[in-house]
Amino acid sequence: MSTAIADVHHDPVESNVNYLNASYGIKSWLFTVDHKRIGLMYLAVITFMFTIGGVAATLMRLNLIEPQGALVEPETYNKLFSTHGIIMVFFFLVPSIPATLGNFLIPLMIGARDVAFPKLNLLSWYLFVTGCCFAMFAILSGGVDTGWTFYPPYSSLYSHTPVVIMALGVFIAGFSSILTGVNFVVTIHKMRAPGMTWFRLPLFIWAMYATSLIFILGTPVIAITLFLLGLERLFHVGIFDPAIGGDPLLFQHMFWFYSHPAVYIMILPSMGVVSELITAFSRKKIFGYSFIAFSSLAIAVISFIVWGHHMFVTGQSVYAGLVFSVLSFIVAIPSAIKVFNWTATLYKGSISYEAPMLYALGFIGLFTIGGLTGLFLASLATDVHLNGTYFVVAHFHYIMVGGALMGYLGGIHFWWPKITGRLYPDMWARIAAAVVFIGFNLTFFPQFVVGYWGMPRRYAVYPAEFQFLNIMSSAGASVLAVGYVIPLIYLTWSMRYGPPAGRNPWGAKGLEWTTLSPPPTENFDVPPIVTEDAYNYAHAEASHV
Amino acid sequence: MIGLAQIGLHNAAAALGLMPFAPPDASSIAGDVDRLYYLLTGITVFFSVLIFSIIFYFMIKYRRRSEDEVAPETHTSMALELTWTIIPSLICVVLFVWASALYVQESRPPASATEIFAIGKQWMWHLQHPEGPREINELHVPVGVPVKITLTSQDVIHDFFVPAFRVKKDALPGRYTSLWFDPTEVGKYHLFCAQYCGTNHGDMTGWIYVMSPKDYAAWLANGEKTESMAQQGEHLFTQYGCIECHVASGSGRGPSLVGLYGQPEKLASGEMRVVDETLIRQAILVPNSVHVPSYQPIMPTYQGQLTEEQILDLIAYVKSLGSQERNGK
Amino acid sequence: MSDHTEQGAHGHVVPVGVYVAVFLALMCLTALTTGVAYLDLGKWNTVAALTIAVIKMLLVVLFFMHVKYAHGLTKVVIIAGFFWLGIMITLSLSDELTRGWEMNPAGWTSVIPFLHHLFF
Amino acid sequence: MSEMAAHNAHAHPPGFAHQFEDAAQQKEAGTLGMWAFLVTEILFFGGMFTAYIVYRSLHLPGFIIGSHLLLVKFGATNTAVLICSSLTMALAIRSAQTGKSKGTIIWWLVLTMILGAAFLALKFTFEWRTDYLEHTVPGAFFGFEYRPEWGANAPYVQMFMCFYFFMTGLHALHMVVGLGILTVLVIMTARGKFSSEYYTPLEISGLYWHFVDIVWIFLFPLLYLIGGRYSGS
Repeated sequence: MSTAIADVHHDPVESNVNYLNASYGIKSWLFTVDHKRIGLMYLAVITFMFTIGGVAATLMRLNLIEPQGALVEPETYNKLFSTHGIIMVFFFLVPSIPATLGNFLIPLMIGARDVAFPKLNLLSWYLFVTGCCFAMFAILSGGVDTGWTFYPPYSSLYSHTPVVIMALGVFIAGFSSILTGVNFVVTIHKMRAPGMTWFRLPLFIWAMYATSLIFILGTPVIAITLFLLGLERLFHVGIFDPAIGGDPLLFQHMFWFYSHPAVYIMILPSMGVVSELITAFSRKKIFGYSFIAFSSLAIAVISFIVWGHHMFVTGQSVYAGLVFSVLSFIVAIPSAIKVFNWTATLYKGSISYEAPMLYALGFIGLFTIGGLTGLFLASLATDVHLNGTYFVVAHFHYIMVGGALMGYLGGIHFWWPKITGRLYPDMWARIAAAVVFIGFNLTFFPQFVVGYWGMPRRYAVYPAEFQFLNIMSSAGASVLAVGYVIPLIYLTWSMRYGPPAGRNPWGAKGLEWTTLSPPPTENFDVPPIVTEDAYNYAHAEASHV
Repeated sequence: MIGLAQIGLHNAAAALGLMPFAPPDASSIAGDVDRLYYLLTGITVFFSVLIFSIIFYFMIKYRRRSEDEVAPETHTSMALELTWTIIPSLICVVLFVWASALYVQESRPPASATEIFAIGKQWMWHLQHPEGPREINELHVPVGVPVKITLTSQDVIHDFFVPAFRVKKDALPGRYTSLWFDPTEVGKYHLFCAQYCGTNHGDMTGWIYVMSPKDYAAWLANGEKTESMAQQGEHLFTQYGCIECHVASGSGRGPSLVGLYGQPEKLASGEMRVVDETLIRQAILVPNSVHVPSYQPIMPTYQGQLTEEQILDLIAYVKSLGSQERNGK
Repeated sequence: MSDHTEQGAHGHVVPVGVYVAVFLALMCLTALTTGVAYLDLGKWNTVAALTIAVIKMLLVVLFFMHVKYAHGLTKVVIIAGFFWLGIMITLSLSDELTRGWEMNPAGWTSVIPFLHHLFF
Repeated sequence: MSEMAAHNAHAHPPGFAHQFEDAAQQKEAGTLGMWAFLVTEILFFGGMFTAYIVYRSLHLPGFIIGSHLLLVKFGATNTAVLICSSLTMALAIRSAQTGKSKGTIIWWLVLTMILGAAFLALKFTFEWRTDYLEHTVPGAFFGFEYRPEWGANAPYVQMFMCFYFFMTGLHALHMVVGLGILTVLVIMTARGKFSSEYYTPLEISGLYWHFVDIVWIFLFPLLYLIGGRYSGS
């Protein structure tokens, strides 16, 4: 199959100067202000962090094969799930699509030479790397055992692990997010090419815009919250300490004010990617463009007023519980609108099934399940039973792995030829997509069931009757791990040995496909002027190379 | 390894053959929660199957047949958009109303409920019956009698979770929270800590024994003879000198506590507060923050002098004074 | 490229007189807010202090920070910032101030004294 | 590549960055960027304000005692000093806008720095030092002492002092950063980087400086005044 694509979309080499070979040497990367290079540098760092988080997850699943713990002591298990959570949330999922694909694609998609503040962009990367260094230092010096939620008073008074260092790492990485958000918002507002009006923007850009709003409005709050937590831990002053009048629930309010919207930082970009993939591989204009665009903004806004549904059983007042429950139901609507519109886009399309499309269809399926199981947790009475159990774990993994990560992998596969100028073996990619889909469901579907049975999360040991489902889950995780390793191999292989991709191997619309692969440093040979709407597949077939 | 395999097989059999879809239903609300859960499951299955089938159908019907194929122009339909906005919204309204009604019911214990106190500490549950018996990681209750559990924690946040009763509530340091259940089936049920609380969080488990009234009476009789919580509270009330100021007639330097529990009081700060467990606790530990205008703010703090158990005993005593008065009327 | 304003690279030049007037107003308001704090106004002390602070902020934002002369986008950005802060404060307080409602035996009837306390 | 060369060949004012089409776009981008950043600052400080408001509503008596430990004369003086510095900052930008000489711009900038430094000096050497000597700096390491007259409110007085130090400390940190930015601006001005055509760095640094002023405009009443300072309050 891979050769088939290469044959069909063969492209003569038009120019051999591009952003990758414009200059050489480590310095030319470390001091670059080119958004494309910075995107690749992010890709390298988050792939490394993903590996760390993945290893922690593997060890956890291995330990849970036996009710009494097959591998490690409870103390170590607690550090493993904390490491997994902190690394995957703050150092992988949050920066995943925005910092890599967002950085690479936003200027290309809107027809700009670069982001608005290239030096700030580089500074963001350095901040992120500094944050990663602190996190790695905390892990190497023993690891923290607070969970990724850092709830006091455990994290502030009782944990004997380097909580402050880890919190500092998250704090610094947060500033990377903030600056990236500022950069993207200004870029999207001010750097669009002539004719690129708001309603001609690809939906990926709308999604990135909504994501950037959450970066700007939410991230400072987690920063100040962790700052206060750190001060409490260092100086023993009572901000959240109940012994001297502090309220540990206030920490939870402030924590979730960011961390619930953060879920949408992870899923919105994937939704944007899926909009691009569905249209490209069904050669069809998106169904309900403005509904998808505005639902992204609606999600960004509503995501800030639903956080209390994490706290229905924590001693939050009944009244606040009711308010947050009704608001949480509201956020389900724009997500539903998106799913229906993507499905409707397929109608009468010309659908082909290259690997990115498989990821996109997998995304829709898994996100649908993830979203619908969210209703169980927005409903007060069922949440009381399910809160803090494996049902919650399964639900958010369906959103964050089944959703966010599938979108990320789909996006990486879709734009890989643009990023590297090379094609990867498509058959392998399809196999990997199938393995990921199957492995994922095997891992996390049993967790819904074991959750309703009442197995609490974060248990290093558990009653024996839950073992069967835990073994299923662990077995699925090993399949899933294989699914992640395969792309790592063939994508790396393709960088050197893959056939040249040409400008537009998929026959996709969008400004990024009109330039060279890989693009030149200044992105476009001729500054683009936009004269048509996004996804104009029904017309101007001639542009298909 | 063979043993492991045996356990695995045993559990596989249990899971496939014997284990039902849900944990046992052992409280008055468990069935209601399950019905809502099954409705939600139904909605999830319906929409997932709908979306999956449509996608599969389109995938096959509209697969690309030639490389030059051009798909027709997309026409967005406002009618469709409105349909799939309004129908999910209506479903959400129904779910919200149903789930919230049940939740409000869950959050209001019946007046007849027996009150049991639970203190979470790393990594065990300390449970206290009003009649006096104390238990560790076990709770014996009679079937058919509503039980209100008042929760607090001595250190970090814990969570009292009984899957068979479908109830759960965090136990917070420095505050009282509560949950209630009406056990309907005799049996032995899991008690879990469901809020991560440190190293041995996974071991912070216990059992709830729901007994027939006869068995429960026998269990109570067999136990060590202890004074009730209110009686122990009364001793503390004398021992710590509370009684010197809080004279029952109201003529002391502090207000009388008779009949106080459950009544609204206007504090010196102008705030209206109903006298509940949290307020009594605050009055013992941080007296000036809740002092009433007609008395001088001279009461010293008892922070650090009383254990959580002793504070609960004192609260039980103050509550018993409240009920004496009501009974008197 | 889009969204260019009519004023181009040259910002609006505010007359020195306006700056000085704003400066004097700010100084007077500082004196006022300090003075008012020494009068016993009950709950109105808080209201007065915060009202004066908001007026001072508006003066700085509109004149010193040139928002009066900026185009709509800047205003939307600023309003969004304060709106989101409002969300955080309001919804946090919606929990913190209503905790008593569930625990006390009087149940939800305590809404009435609560509202009374809030407004009077 | 040829387009890139052509683009660079255009005559652009000093300070022009390659990714923009023209100076107007660059200026708008810079201003919008700074405003977006200030929104993050609103929410950064806002987290603390939220915590302060929540705890103040829960522990009013302790917070009022704590508020009375602060000296209004310092707070009020510092408010006045900061307002003066905002005026001088605005005038510095105006000098650049209207094409005044380098010397004039530098004069206003240096005046702003002096006022900013005066604020910090007053804060550190008078207020915080007094607090330290009177044992009202919270935390085990600084010898915070409970006073008998606070009675059971003592923990909440300490909590108030925590907020006082965290909030004013974070504000002071922003002032220090502001002084650093002003130093850079003075150097840039001296090197002749700014003109009536190009003064965006001055403009957006001004926005930052005024924002820090606004934070103090709220901190002053919230910390020093809000419980009322009359006797018996």
